[in-house]
Amino acid sequence: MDGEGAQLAFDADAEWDGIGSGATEDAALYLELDGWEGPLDLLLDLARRQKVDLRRISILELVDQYLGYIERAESLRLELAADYLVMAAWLAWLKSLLLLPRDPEMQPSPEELALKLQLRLQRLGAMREAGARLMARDRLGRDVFSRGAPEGLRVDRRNRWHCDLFDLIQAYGQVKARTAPVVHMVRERPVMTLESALSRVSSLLGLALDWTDLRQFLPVLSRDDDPRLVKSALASSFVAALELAKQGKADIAQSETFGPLMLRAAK
Amino acid sequence: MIDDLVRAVEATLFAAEAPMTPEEISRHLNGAAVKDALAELAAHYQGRGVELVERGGRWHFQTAADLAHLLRREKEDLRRLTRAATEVLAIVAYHEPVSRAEIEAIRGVQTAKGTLDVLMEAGWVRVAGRREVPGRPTIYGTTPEFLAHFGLESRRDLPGIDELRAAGLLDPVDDAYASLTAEGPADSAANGARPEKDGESA
Amino acid sequence: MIDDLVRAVEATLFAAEAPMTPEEISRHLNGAAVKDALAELAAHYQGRGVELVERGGRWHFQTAADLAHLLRREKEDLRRLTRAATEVLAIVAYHEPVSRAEIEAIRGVQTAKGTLDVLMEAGWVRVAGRREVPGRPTIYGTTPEFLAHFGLESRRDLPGIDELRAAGLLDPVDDAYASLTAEGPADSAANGARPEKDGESA
Repeated sequence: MDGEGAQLAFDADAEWDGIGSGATEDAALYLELDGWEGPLDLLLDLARRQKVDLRRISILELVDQYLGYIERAESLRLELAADYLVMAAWLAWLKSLLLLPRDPEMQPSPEELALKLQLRLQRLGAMREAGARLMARDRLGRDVFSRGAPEGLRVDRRNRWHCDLFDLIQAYGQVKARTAPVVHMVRERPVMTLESALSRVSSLLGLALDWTDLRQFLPVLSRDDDPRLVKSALASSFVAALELAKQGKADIAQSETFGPLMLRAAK
Repeated sequence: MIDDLVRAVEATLFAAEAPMTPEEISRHLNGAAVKDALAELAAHYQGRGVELVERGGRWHFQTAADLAHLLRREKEDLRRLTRAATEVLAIVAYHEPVSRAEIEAIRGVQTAKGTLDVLMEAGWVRVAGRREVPGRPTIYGTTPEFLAHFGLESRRDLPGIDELRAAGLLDPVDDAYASLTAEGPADSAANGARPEKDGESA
Repeated sequence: MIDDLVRAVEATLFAAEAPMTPEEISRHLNGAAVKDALAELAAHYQGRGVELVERGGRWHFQTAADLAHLLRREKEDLRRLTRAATEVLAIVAYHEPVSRAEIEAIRGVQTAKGTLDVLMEAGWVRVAGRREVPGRPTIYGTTPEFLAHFGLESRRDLPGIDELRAAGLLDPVDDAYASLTAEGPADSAANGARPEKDGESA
């Protein structure tokens, strides 16, 4: 079988040399260099040339054919894609494994590798054939035709709107509520103004004989009074005291940090 | 069994992209005489859903006239009015006749042209003429269908402002307003309004 | 006289611009049950120049295949698929759903991005989702247009698919190898499921 393979390869070789004159099947093989869809594609075509069922091809023969093909392509300095060379290297390795004494430990075995290659070729071959059968069918638009000028089915969509009376009235209510004129009421806030604090503190200062706590100058406020008014009175009175001190009408003293602020009329 | 020439004429006319004269058909079929075949086909299709007809010397298949309604069908989708459209509709109903500028003044929000279109498509709002002021703006009013849809005898049946206030409908609704001005997706607007409604009906 | 429903279905399918499922026809005809009408029409057109066919669950009228020689000459605008595209199409059709890596494993070459694009543009191949394995690769399948174009009622009509399946030629190489080495070739497919057991007994 191996010998046959070699013979075939030699035949191909002979044809190859004479390519200029005759376009034989094998010559065509080499001319189609760009036509292969990768190394598996080339292998499949080579396998088909064995003219046997893909299940019965000789892998060794196939390897020889492939390697021969690659060699010749190289000698002609045809540019080969890398994956063709990778496949060639792998096949050469596989061939050596198949021919050399077996290493029983080797996994996967060379037989398994060969069988799997064969299975791959079968699968690709099956799909190539299936594609061809598909393309040969009566195809719509080539062999059979649908209606040339169909009237077309049109569905005109219309919206039927829905809304109920409550939504309508509520919407109006909200528009009115939203856009009703807004009146800003500025409420009088309970404050003691600086002016009233100033007059109060300065008049009370005249009555005081000695140092007096600032808090004594605040108006008497009941518990019910707004605490904001209390704060405001304290703040205004403090500022009034500072103002009086600045005018030289009062002395201010504080014995410790945060301690009571003492006030007296300037001497 | 049907004659081969009749079959060929049938297929040719079926696949043709335009009506064909008998001469054109004949040329297509290697010069065969097609007159009888045409007559036979016309007779065969008589009364079927599709008919073979001659118009101005040209033949073609067409849908039977009584089935023409199948070619164009109308389909209605029930859709809920958006909040914006509902507001505009309400304003038209309470204030008609009203111009778009007036609607916007009342709503306090710009009103998309599409909103009025939707209301006119719904058949509830119509153009009621133009106001005789500078610019002659289009004015809008409601239609009889509007009254019919909302179960109103006349516009006087719409509750007055006092009634709305009594029903709590004049209380500002922050949520609804927020979702309205945000102009978010339709369902957010619907959601904004929903709890309000539930609260009322509860 | 021909039944009104049959006429309506006939007119609808004649006028349709694309094949229709029975459900679509039914919806177009206000929910009528159209199954019997379809069967009656298919029988009526059997052997005529125009035939009613089902492709992937969709029905349409088309010219009879044996008249191709008469009609073909005017319509040669059909694009020729490259060998690569033909192969990829076959692999998608016979193996679907299938990932690009699986296509490439069968072909032994990388599949140019354009090849699948061409098939998708032709409307014959579509993305059928992702396989729930690491990397979640996109998987491809055929479309109803694919079935219609190649005159297939369903994927079961793909030429030779039963034989290919029986021969294990649609199984991955590793599975096929496992079942081949596990047992004799006669019932290799059946044994593929339990290779361990056979391994032990060997």
